[in-house]
Amino acid sequence: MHESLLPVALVNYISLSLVIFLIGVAGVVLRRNPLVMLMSIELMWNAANLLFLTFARVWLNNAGHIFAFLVITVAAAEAAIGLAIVVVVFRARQNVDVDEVAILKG
Amino acid sequence: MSNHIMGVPGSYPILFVIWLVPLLGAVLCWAFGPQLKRFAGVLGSAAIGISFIAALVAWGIATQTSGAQTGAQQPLFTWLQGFDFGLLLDPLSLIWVFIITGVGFLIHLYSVGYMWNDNAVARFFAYLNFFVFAMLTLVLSDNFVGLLVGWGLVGLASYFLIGFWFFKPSAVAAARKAFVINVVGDVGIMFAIFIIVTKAGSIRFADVFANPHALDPWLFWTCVFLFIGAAAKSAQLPLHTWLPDAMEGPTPVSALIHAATMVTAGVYLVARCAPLWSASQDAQTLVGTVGALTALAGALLGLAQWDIKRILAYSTMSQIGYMIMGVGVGAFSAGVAHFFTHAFFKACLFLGSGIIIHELADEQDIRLMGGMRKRTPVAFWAMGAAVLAIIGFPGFAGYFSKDQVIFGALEHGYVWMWAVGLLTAGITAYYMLRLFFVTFLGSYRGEMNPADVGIQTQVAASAATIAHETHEPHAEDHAHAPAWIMAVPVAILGFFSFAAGYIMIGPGSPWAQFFDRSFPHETLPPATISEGVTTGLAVLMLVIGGAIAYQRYATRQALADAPARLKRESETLPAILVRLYYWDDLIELLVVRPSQRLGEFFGRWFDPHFVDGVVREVVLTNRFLGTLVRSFQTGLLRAYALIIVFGAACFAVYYALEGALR
Amino acid sequence: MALILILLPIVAGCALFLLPRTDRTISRVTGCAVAAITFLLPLIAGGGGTFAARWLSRPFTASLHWSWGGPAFWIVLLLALCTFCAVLATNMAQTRTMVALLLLLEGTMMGVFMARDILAFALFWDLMLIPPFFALVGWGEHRDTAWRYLIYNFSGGLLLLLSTAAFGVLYGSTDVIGTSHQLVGEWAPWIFAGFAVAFAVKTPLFPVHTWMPATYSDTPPVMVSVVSSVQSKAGLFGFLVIGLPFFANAMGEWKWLFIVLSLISLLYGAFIALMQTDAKRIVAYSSLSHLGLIVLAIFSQNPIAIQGAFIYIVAHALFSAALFLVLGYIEEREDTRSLVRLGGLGKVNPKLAGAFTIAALAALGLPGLAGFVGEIVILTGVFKNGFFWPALIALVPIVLASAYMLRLLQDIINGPERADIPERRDLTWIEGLAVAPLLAALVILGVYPHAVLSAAATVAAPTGSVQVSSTFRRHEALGAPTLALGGAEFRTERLLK
Amino acid sequence: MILFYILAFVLIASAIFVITAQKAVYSVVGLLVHFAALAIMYFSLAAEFLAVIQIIVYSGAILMLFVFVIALLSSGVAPFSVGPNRLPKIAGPVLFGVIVTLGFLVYGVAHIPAAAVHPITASASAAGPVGAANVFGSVADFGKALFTTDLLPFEITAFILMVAVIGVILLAGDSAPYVQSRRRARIVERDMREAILRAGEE
Amino acid sequence: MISNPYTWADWNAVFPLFIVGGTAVVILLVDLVMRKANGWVSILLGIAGLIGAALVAAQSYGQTRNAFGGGFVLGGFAVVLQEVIIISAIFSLALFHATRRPERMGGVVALMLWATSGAMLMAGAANLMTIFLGLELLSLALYCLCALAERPTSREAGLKYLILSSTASGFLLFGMAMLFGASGSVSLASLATPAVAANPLYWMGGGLFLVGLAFKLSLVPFHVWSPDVYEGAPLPVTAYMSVVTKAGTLAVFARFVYAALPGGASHALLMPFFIIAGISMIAGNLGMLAQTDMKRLLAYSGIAQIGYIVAALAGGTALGVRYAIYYLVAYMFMNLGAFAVVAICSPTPDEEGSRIESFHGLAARRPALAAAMTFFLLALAGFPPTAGFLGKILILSTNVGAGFPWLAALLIAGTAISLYAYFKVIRLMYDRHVKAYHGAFARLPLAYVTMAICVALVVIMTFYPLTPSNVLPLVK
Repeated sequence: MHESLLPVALVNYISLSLVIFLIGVAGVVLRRNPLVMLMSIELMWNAANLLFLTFARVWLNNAGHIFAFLVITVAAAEAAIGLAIVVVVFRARQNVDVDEVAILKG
Repeated sequence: MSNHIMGVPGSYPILFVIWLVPLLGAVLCWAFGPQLKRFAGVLGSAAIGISFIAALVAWGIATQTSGAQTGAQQPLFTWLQGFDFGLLLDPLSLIWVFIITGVGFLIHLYSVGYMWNDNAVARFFAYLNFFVFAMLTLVLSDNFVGLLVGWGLVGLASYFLIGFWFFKPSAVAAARKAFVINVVGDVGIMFAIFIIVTKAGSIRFADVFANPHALDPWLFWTCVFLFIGAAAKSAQLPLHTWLPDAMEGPTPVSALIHAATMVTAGVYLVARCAPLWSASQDAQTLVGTVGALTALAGALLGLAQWDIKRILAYSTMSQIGYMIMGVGVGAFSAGVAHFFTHAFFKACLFLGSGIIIHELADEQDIRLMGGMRKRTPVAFWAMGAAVLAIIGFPGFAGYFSKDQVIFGALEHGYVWMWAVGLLTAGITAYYMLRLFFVTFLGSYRGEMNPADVGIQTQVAASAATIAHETHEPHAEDHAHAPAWIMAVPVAILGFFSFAAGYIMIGPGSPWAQFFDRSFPHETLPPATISEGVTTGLAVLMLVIGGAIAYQRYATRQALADAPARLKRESETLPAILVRLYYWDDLIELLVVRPSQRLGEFFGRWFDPHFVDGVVREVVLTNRFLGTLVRSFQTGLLRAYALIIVFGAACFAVYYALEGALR
Repeated sequence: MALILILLPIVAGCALFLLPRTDRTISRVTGCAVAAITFLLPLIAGGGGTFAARWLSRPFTASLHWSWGGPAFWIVLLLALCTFCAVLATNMAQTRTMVALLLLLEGTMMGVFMARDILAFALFWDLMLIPPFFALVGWGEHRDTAWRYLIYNFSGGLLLLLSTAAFGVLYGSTDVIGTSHQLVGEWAPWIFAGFAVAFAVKTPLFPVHTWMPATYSDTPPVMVSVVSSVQSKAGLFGFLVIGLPFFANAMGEWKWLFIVLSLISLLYGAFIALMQTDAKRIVAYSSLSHLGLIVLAIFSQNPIAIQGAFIYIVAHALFSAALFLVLGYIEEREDTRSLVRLGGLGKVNPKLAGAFTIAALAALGLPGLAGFVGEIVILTGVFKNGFFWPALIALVPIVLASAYMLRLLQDIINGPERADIPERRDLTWIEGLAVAPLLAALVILGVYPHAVLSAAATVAAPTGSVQVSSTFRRHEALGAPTLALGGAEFRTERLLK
Repeated sequence: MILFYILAFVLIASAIFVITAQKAVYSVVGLLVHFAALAIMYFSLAAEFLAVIQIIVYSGAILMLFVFVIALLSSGVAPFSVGPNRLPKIAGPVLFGVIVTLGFLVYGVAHIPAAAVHPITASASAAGPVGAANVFGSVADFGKALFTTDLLPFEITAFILMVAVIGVILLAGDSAPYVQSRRRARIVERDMREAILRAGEE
Repeated sequence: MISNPYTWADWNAVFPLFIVGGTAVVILLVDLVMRKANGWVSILLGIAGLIGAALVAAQSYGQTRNAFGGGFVLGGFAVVLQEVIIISAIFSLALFHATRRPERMGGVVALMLWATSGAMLMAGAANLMTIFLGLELLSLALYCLCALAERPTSREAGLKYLILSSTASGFLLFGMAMLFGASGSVSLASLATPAVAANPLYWMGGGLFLVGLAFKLSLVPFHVWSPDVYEGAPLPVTAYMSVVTKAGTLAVFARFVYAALPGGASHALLMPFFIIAGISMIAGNLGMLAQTDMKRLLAYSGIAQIGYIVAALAGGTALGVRYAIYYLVAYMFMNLGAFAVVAICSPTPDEEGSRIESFHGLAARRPALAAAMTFFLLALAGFPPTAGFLGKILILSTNVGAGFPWLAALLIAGTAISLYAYFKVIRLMYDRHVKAYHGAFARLPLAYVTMAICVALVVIMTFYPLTPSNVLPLVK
């Protein structure tokens, strides 16, 4: 482990990504707009990416880079599908308030 | 000494004849009832007759001796491992066999006439034969379990016959009562058997009696539990209440089962287990006490009855009390002797009363009788002899046997029992003579208004009406049976009521010799009061009782205003006697009602609402928990997200702690 | 061979569904033939007719192993007999379906009683619930009866499953019925407790009995005659072939609990039966009472009592089957089973009354009939092992039995005739034929029980001897675990004491 | 070092802005800032290629997609909140609790390692596949790894992208006439496949 | 030039996966060419491809191959799981109404095949990257498939699934990042060292990783999505999801349990997971109690059933993983069989789900269907003679043997609760008092075949309980 390669202590990176991750979590729970929810999810994933890159740097292992690359790819695909679903939901209801999308329950 | 009584093993085909021919008769009557019709009676009587003859033939083997053994023992089969069945005919069982088949035969014969007009005559004889078979099983068994089997089967036969007119609710109720109380006795014997099996390791009389003290420390309790059986069967206190009710059955049934044979099974049991009783002083005291009290109590109740059969029933109870007292205190021979004579005179009394009842179209209340001497002379003379016998009139059968019993109590050191016996003798004289006088003397009161003789209308009338309805005459003829069919047996029994006692006079009598080897011999200290004095006192009591009865019911004056007197007496009888010491009410209150309440409580409330309720609670809890689980399923996306995040947070806390503490 | 007894009824039962719904004759003839074959086959072939095939080798050895030898023999005959009678007595709108269910029930129960492997036992244990469940769904009067039946019994079955698994893991094999090997250790009582609860529910015993009255009164009589007579014995049979040979010590530890429960059952059932007005419920509660006696016998662990238990199992099967069949006839004729409304049947239906009387008398333990033999032998054994008070208390229900059984009997066949009773025909010969074997068996068994008990001796044998405890065989896991799992491994050690 | 704190501040601030902005478009802007800051952070971690990808893919593609969709949906009236807030009242406290709990997590992770991590660094550092410090993070280094050691994941991404394409076509083309969507699907599919092939050749 | 470090052997290991994925492309091409073809062509092609893949995959059974430098480990375990996934996919394809929207069939089948290839990747994935990619490939395809039906519930299901699953993936990713940080490697094998276990990062990462898996397995409390999504999704997709997602995730979990846990840590590390598995057994069965939709009911049932399967792994015994596989296979047949019946009985196949009303009085109308449904429900409840029964026995004995008697007890309790729900359906089918439903039955010949095969296999499995013996070790 080469923590010295980092500009600041490792703890700071971990804490930073955790905070961003938590903000993303809060966004998912608090917002009713599915688009913002998707964005919050992007925040969470990016927090993870940051962590990957940090550790890749620390361990001098570019597997973290590859992983982050894959995550970005998947995130793109996921965002595309998510937006498509939002669109079809919107088509059916003319709104996308997630609190209103609650036919299924029990 | 005590192992003398067990028979000589061997093969005795005659025993099977005695034992199984009645069963065959029962099966035939049952199977071919519709075809046989009245011939069922002939068939049934014939079966018992054959059995009786066989018993006579078997006299020799029953009294044979071989070394220490007396009688005949026929092994049958292994019922269960360790439970070997066999038949035993020794003097004691022979006496019972004689009474069962002999008196039984007469009663069968009588029944042919008595049941002439009844539709179900074949069924009747089937039951009757079955009863004889069961009773023979009881007395011929050489072990306790076989005895118990017979014990139960006679109870069943009694149940069938009491409830013979099963469309009559009172008969049905009486039958059930008799059966249930008898089952109490059965379980008593059962428990005794547990002790015997456990302690003695065998159920055969021979093995158990060989060493009664093997049962220690349970010997006394064995006797107690055996006696519970005896008490139930023989209508001893406190299990006596079924006997009067059992008079709901046809009169021949009362004569055979509830007077002559079955109810004396208790006497047989105690006599059979004489070695046990001899070995346990406490048991003697207990059984003697119960017997004496029953004798007195039964006699007192006899004072307050007006139904002819019920009076006889209470007298039966009282007389069996004597017998039990006799065998209980150790005077086995005396007790058995009283059984022997009692069988004749009591059967005679019942059959005689049956003739009267038949004559009066099922009227049983003696207040509505009177003057029957002319209408039923056979009954008058036969019953006369029998009444004299039962009250112990010198020279009649009962005189000899009862005397032995009363003196036996004294001889064995129970002075108070002796006194009670004497007192009871007086009371007996009174109420039996009252019965006789009121029934046979004076003028016929049957046409009078029942209320005029003190009968509470609704009770008497309903009983009579139902009795009327029960006889369902044959469609083809309403004719009565030939009179001799009923008269002859009564006459024969009347004769024996007089004559049966003469074989038992004195210490060297044939009777005493016959039982010489059957019962344990004891050397007793000489009694303080001699036998002669006892006899004298007994006769004195008899005279006093008889005199009062005569004065009240038989003088010309008394006969003239009989209705008014009867009415007055009916109204002034002590309530405690009319209500039978409140004993039925007490049982109702303490046993029956609580059981029913408990049953209702359990069945209506506890089971469905508590035991099942707990289960239902579990189910409801499940439903509730199911609702709880589903209540998280609000359909709200954000709520779901929150739940997931919450779960993740819980995980995170756990892992943070685990990771940190490691 | 043993497999034939299981598969033949099941296959035949399934095949009957191919018949038209309204069929009566073919299905009954087939049913009777199948039952007769299953009755005669063990008799003629004798021996054990063993079928065995390896089923599992891990985590413990288990086999598909059935045999009609040993204690199962009489129960197999009994089951075939009861099925035969029930099929013969089936006469209803859906005869085909009912006969099919009866055959399925027979086949599945054969699988229970003949099982020589606890897992095979457990397999059919649950399976035999299905036919009565469908009978309740199809014919039951109350909706929740079927539930009650199933939930109770299957819950018991699940505990049986758990205990079977634990037994297998600890002992190494479940292919053990018919052998005797004492299990000891701190887990043994709990494993036994699982078995015992399952058996107690099935029997049933006091606190877990409430499925039974409802089930017995709701199920069609032909089905309940088999259920009450044979299926309810599965639990007792389990005690005899699994409990006693393997858990004698554990049973000793639970002894007083079960003795008290069985005494409560005895009294409780009797008192309730005293006041019920539904005829079938009276018999149901009487079953609770009677079977409590058998549990008492088993837990007294006395060889004599266990012999008695065996004979009482047979006796109870016979008389309860007969009683339910007769009550079925009555219900069919009178359209009611309320004692308040029935009465006076004996006059017009003497044969029916006769059959009913014999069955009821056997039930109340009349000497000379089979019930008495069981009672006296059981209680002798119980007393002999020093259980004074239980033996004494157990006598009370015998007296009560006479009271409620006579009440049942007399209220139906005695008393004045009822004017409003619709149908008045006596037993047909087929109906008579259906109960006759049961009644005959009751008499024969009452007079000469030795025949059955000599078979029962094989069951009781292990309990008489002194038990030698032994260590468990540990099951060999496949290969070495890749990881040493500290905590778990430690616990495993403790479990495998 | 200063850079890190500035970036951290920007990252957190923009993230909070994303989840609190009134309009979705503002959120997109916030996200854009966030991604840009993140890209810089990646540079500082010697991940140049990832930084570029971050800008191109996220800011260039994904966020544009968001903007398009927002534009598409905003034609309706107030499409994002039409009813009352149905989240149960308990949600606020629970979320607060969760955040605090996770704060605890931060605390745990941030302060415990100092003792725990260091002992293992020496032994563990030898084990991992370690690249040379000078080439680490370069495009060549990255590309080599992508096409050699991690070729399989890379191949799988082809499937993922195809799923995305076909899925979106099926979903979005749902109510459109069949032929058009069919044609569009064909074109997009061919384009995608070419793109994948091209990526493979690189 | 860069030399490729991998040989044909490596590519052979993932060949089945590419067959499946390739078949999807072929189907799309055929769909382009054969415009007039109805959906059957796509379905049959898909099934053919899957069978081919199954046959190829079966070749590898009995050997352990460590392909792509630890990225993909092929061995008995992976092969069995792949076969499970392929069979589930085949049976689910059989439930599609091919003629309803033929023009979309090609795309749907292709998506399902890609999802299958993702799950197959998970079956062998032995490093974090492949795990993540397999999971996402599966999930992304399923988001689309869920939302595909033209009814609001389907859209809602898609949306919910997407958002929640992505959130859970966020946790999973974050956990993976921490695991990577703890070991400096993405390989699962490198996690299994004591040194790594001492690192709090490893614990935290492992925890978050397990959260992600628990979500995919739909263990309580991460199950909330599954009832809604199962109910809303098209029926074949639900059937598919109910087995394949769980099979794939279970493979990952098993590999994590058996390969990535350093000595001594496993008990504490996995305990929460087994606790929630225990809770799932209870809660899943409780949730079933008052359901009126068959898919929803089976969703809750699935929550409980996966609890049983996970419980089999408790203690990490060698036999546990075999029994988990056994029960998984049993569950696959029981569940897919039940779904086949539901598919046949669904009143309006592509519209409003599968209300329980459509089963009212089924016994009178179609006795065979009712009998089959009864059989499957009994099997799910663990009645003999079904594989569900034997599976429960095996799991119970594993739990008892491994020192988890409480899990065994929970299993028993849960099963007892489940009876109500299963038997409610059975009673409704047979109860004459219930008003019978009168509706058409779907024409799904393949579903009947599926049903028959499932019945047969569930019985056969009971009496010939084969479990794969060469499933361990999972990592070379």
